[in-house]
Amino acid sequence: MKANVDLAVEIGSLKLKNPVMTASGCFAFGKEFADYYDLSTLGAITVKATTLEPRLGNPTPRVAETPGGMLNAIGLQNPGVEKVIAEELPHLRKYDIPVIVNIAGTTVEDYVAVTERLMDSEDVDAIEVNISCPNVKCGGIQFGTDPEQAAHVTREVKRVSKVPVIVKLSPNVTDIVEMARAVEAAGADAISLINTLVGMSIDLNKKKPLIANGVGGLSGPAVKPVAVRMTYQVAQAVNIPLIGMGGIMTGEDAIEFMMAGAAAVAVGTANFVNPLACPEIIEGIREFCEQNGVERVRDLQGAAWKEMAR
Amino acid sequence: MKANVDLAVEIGSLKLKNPVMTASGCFAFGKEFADYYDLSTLGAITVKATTLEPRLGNPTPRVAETPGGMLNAIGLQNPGVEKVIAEELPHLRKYDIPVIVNIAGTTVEDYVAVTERLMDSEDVDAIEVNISCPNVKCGGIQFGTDPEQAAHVTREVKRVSKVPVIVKLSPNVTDIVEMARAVEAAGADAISLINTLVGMSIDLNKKKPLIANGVGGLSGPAVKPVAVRMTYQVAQAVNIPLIGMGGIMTGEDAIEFMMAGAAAVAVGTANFVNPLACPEIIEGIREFCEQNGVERVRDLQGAAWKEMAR
Amino acid sequence: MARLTILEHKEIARNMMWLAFEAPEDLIYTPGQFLHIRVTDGVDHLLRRPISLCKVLGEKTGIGIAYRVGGKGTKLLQAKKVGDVLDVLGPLGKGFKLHETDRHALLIGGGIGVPPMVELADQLTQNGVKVTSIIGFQSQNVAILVDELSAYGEVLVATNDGSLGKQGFVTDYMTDELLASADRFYACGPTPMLRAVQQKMEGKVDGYLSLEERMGCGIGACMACVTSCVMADGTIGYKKVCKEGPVFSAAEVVF
Amino acid sequence: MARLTILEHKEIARNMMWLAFEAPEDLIYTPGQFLHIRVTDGVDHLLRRPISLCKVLGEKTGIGIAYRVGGKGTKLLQAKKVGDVLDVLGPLGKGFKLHETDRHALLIGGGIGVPPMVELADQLTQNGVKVTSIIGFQSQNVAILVDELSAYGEVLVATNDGSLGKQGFVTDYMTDELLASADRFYACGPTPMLRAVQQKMEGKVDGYLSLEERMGCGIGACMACVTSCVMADGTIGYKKVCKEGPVFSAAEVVF
Ligand SMILES: Cc1cc2nc3c(=O)[nH]c(=O)nc-3n(C[C@H](O)[C@H](O)[C@H](O)COP(=O)(O)OP(=O)(O)OC[C@H]3O[C@@H](n4cnc5c(N)ncnc54)[C@H](O)[C@@H]3O)c2cc1C
Ligand SMILES: Cc1cc2nc3c(=O)[nH]c(=O)nc-3n(C[C@H](O)[C@H](O)[C@H](O)COP(=O)(O)OP(=O)(O)OC[C@H]3O[C@@H](n4cnc5c(N)ncnc54)[C@H](O)[C@@H]3O)c2cc1C
Ligand SMILES: Cc1cc2nc3c(=O)[nH]c(=O)nc-3n(C[C@H](O)[C@H](O)[C@H](O)COP(=O)(O)O)c2cc1C
Ligand SMILES: Cc1cc2nc3c(=O)[nH]c(=O)nc-3n(C[C@H](O)[C@H](O)[C@H](O)COP(=O)(O)O)c2cc1C
Ligand code: FES
Ligand code: FES
Repeated sequence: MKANVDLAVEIGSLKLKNPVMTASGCFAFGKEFADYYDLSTLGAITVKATTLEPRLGNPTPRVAETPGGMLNAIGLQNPGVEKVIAEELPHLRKYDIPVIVNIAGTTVEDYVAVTERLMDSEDVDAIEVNISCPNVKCGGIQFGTDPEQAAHVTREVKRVSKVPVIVKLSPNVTDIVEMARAVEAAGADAISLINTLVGMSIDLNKKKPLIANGVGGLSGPAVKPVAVRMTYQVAQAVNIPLIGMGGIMTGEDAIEFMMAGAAAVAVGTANFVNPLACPEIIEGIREFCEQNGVERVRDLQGAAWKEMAR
Repeated sequence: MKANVDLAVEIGSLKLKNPVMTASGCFAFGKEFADYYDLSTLGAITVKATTLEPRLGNPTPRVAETPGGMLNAIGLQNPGVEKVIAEELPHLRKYDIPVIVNIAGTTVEDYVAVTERLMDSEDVDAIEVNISCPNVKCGGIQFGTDPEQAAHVTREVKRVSKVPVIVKLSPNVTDIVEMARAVEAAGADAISLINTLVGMSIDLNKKKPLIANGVGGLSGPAVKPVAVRMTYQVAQAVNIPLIGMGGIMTGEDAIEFMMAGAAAVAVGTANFVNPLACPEIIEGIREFCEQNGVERVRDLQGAAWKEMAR
Repeated sequence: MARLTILEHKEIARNMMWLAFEAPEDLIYTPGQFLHIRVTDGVDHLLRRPISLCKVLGEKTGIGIAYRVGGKGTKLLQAKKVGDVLDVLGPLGKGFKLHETDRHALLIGGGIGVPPMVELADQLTQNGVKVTSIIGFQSQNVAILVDELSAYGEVLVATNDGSLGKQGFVTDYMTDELLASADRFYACGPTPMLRAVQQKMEGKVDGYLSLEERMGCGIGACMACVTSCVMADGTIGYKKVCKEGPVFSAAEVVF
Repeated sequence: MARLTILEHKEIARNMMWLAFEAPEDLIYTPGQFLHIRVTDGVDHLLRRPISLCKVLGEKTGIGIAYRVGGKGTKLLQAKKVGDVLDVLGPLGKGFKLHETDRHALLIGGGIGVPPMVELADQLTQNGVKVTSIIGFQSQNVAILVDELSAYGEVLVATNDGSLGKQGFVTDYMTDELLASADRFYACGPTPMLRAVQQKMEGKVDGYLSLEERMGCGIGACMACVTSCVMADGTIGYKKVCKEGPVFSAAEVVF
């Protein structure tokens, strides 16, 4: 029975055995989850944002719980691209899945330099350009809200990358379609959306923001309707594949993003709640397909607007 | 004991006996809730959006449940300003509270005409200009996302209004502070924020959006962190009072908005879950003040950034 | 709004539950009204679920409802145990109108539209009205309340697959003869059924339709639940299912 | 990750609960590790709550924890009943290190830092180490686990208001004489207490501090729970409380 559903999807030249990948920053470099299951089960793995130099990140508290979601302001803590290449990526090669490296920076030159350095590694199958870190103190946010800047950084990274370039958009914009069109025109091979919404929680006892950084990025089920809406709008406006994310907890949530137009999905916050979230979501997708007579999960892509158009 | 906490707040020239008002569209014209409690308990009442001509609104389904929130696309159904003045507002006079009329339109002329008409009524204590209806098919959205248009409609309504003008902002923008500054400069007496986030839910069985209109406005606890963040940012950038809203369910939620910088708060979705939400929230605010030795609730305004600045 | 203790909770057919809970104090109601029920105290399922009052128990000491377990909310409801407490608003809305001079009424229910017919049958028979129930289901394994309705009069059952009663639809029972014998009909069920009933009855029998619509507040404040109706002035407009319904006179409903 | 049935649940002091649940199969643990507990199956409280393993029961058949009811999540936890099922991850993190040659250890706990001392005392005494517990609370009415710790050795209690034991802080008990008699200390409690203990012990007794930090994942993947430490190369960097801690050697922690 199980073998009957074809879960394979493609993001440009990347071939995924199923549509479920990990969302950057929510899976570190995979090691922790390898204790819970075989990472080969995944469609792909996207690792934590990598910058040129090591970054310490923000002071704590870095996370807070909100209704149906959470805020985070990790602040791009990472050991820097050299250590990532030397120490973090090689172990992932033993799994039979594409490895996507999420990159961040303060200037366009940063993004280019990280990409160039990553091209020396055999262990990078795609680059995901994080132009959408909602943490106001880290660079990157200006790229995420101005279509011209977004296009510029996309073009520059594209120029030096030998692997597909995925651009990850911020939802904190008036017009997500404009942003998507800009990065598509600049050569992006795919688009990830959404990154986190900028939010805040206040500690009533201390009378100040709960997160040391003040604002943080909102993720989890609470943001799903915004993410589904943006996926739906962008999918109809561009011709490159989308990776949908934002609050996916179950197989049905993943299907919702695919019907909205995503070619694949990423799972973030759910990994914190349940380390087995990704394999369970993959199983959930398979079950949904079985129960609904869907032979190829990719056939569901964009079903929601195709249906509306009728 | 109870009499000791001073709950009174001011929104410009409007004097409220406590900071809790109803959010437009979530309280109709008050009649339904008068069956549950004495509306004089409220700080103020904001009624459903009123347009020049009657509007039928959108087809159904008009609401959907989402994690920690809900989507709606009512589509501004209302009987038109004439009937509102003749049939809906007079009964509210018997309560000893300010009545705020939310107005919407497709063109600036619409807004002006509704305001002019409302000036003939004795029953209007303030106007709330809804420039932020997230429903793409209704007018108003362009005013909510472009600072110049927002300023324009504010200036025109202000020109004809004899009562305070509150402008209600949309959260679906890249820069909420820019929007707030624009309407302040155009003469707004106060700002309400936030209206709903644009979202979507997909019906997996029907393979199409759950809401007939496609997209809908997301409200409820899920959006609270976004609303608190915007309140916090805008409160520090403008000198006019703010009415904070978005996901307020309890007295503590209301306190959170006040600490973020709101002078008063509005309660929307919570009224649907619990018809007694507003009086319970007022009680919750009082209890918080009692337990924390707060003598005047207005002293909490902006506590969160005042504390951060130390 | 009240917090009411669950007295009984059991499966009565596949994915169909019977739930009885204590009645709020001074229960005032009419058959056809609905209860608006919270399925969790948390915020993950904010909206209440509208479920018809099926039967008032004892001396108004309890209320029984029958519901289908379908989505997330009713699944949470299903997990509640006897002794747990339900947050209930209502009874809400406008129920079925009873007419003193009627002698024979047809009660027409489809699927989860059958429950409100039980209390209605009880009140009608108490008023001396003879009732004939015509009820339809997908299949025998989801059929509910057949025995309960039988206590009040004849019950004619139709199932889509013929596994119980006649194979077909409730309208198949509506012979001219039967209609001629009836003073009134009361119907609740899926929209296609209600539309068919409305057509069949038009110009023959007056009656009422109980409608379903997705709700926000349940009390008339949010405008979520509107349905097209012929208004008093003859124009077509929206009425609120939660407040002006769920029961409408068949003549005013525009499908 | 396991779904484990609650065996016992009771209040042991004001807003302080004792909760025992069945142990996961093949329980492997060290004292000082924590359990990462979901407080609801819904999404309104997404993040797990880290609570220290307090005592392993029977032949590793159960786990006991003691927790303070403070915020929303622990309030939900408090409402769970015997027979309900808990979703538990763990035991997680690095626990206290036991040293074979030690003869006398000081166990220092403050408030909700006291629970991990119980299992630690048990294991140390089984290894032949003499333990002296020095524990502090706000007041008598929130004091917990005093009798439990007394089973393993002397217990010195301090309370802020003097309502139980000495009035003052745990450090008030740390005379030069006592420190001279000790081979090791183990401390868990609020940051000001840990900082004071670290200072008091510096150059005199080696030991361990168990830290608290807000967590996302609890397994080392999100980087939420970092704390400043002296790294192997002498620089100051961040370590993860959930994975590299919660127990750190006192010398490496930078407050
Ligand atoms: C006046 C009225 C009386 C009803 N009486 C009964 C009854 O006696 N027995 C019974 O089994 N069902 C009845 N229903 C239908 C019942 O309300 C829905 O089946 C139920 O709300 C679905 O909830 P869920 O948690 O299973 O679905 P979910 O998909 O989790 O629900 C999500 C949201 O959609 C709404 N919704 C979903 N399906 C429907 C629907 N078919 N109609 C209206 N709202 C819906 C829910 O109320 C909720 O707000 C009645 C509906 C109305 C309007
Ligand atoms: C390793 C470790 C072991 C612990 N052991 C115990 C114990 O044995 N007994 C005990 O009573 N408490 C213990 N705590 C503290 C306990 O985790 C918090 O009191 C609890 O998470 C608060 O949850 P809440 O639902 O009451 O608060 P909420 O305010 O609802 O919590 C919201 C979020 O903040 C986090 N949070 C809130 N307060 C704290 C805090 N003080 N420390 C860390 N996270 C916090 C919660 O985990 C949750 O993610 C421990 C903490 C850590 C890190
Ligand atoms: C703790 C945390 C850290 C994150 N770090 C990154 C990051 O480094 N780079 C990035 O592009 N996105 C980062 N994100 C955003 C996620 O990849 C994802 O876009 C977002 O959380 C929405 O998905 P979710 O709701 O499934 O978590 C982070 C999210 C969280 C919660
Ligand atoms: C059903 C519904 C109808 C609404 N109608 C209006 C409206 O007519 N005018 C308006 O300015 N805002 C309207 N809103 C937005 C609310 O006033 C409020 O800004 C928003 O819901 C956030 O608050 P909440 O989370 O407390 O609901 C509506 C919201 C809902 C849920
Ligand atoms: S459900 Fe709100 S008006 Fe009917
Ligand atoms: S809590 Fe996620 S790394 Fe420690």
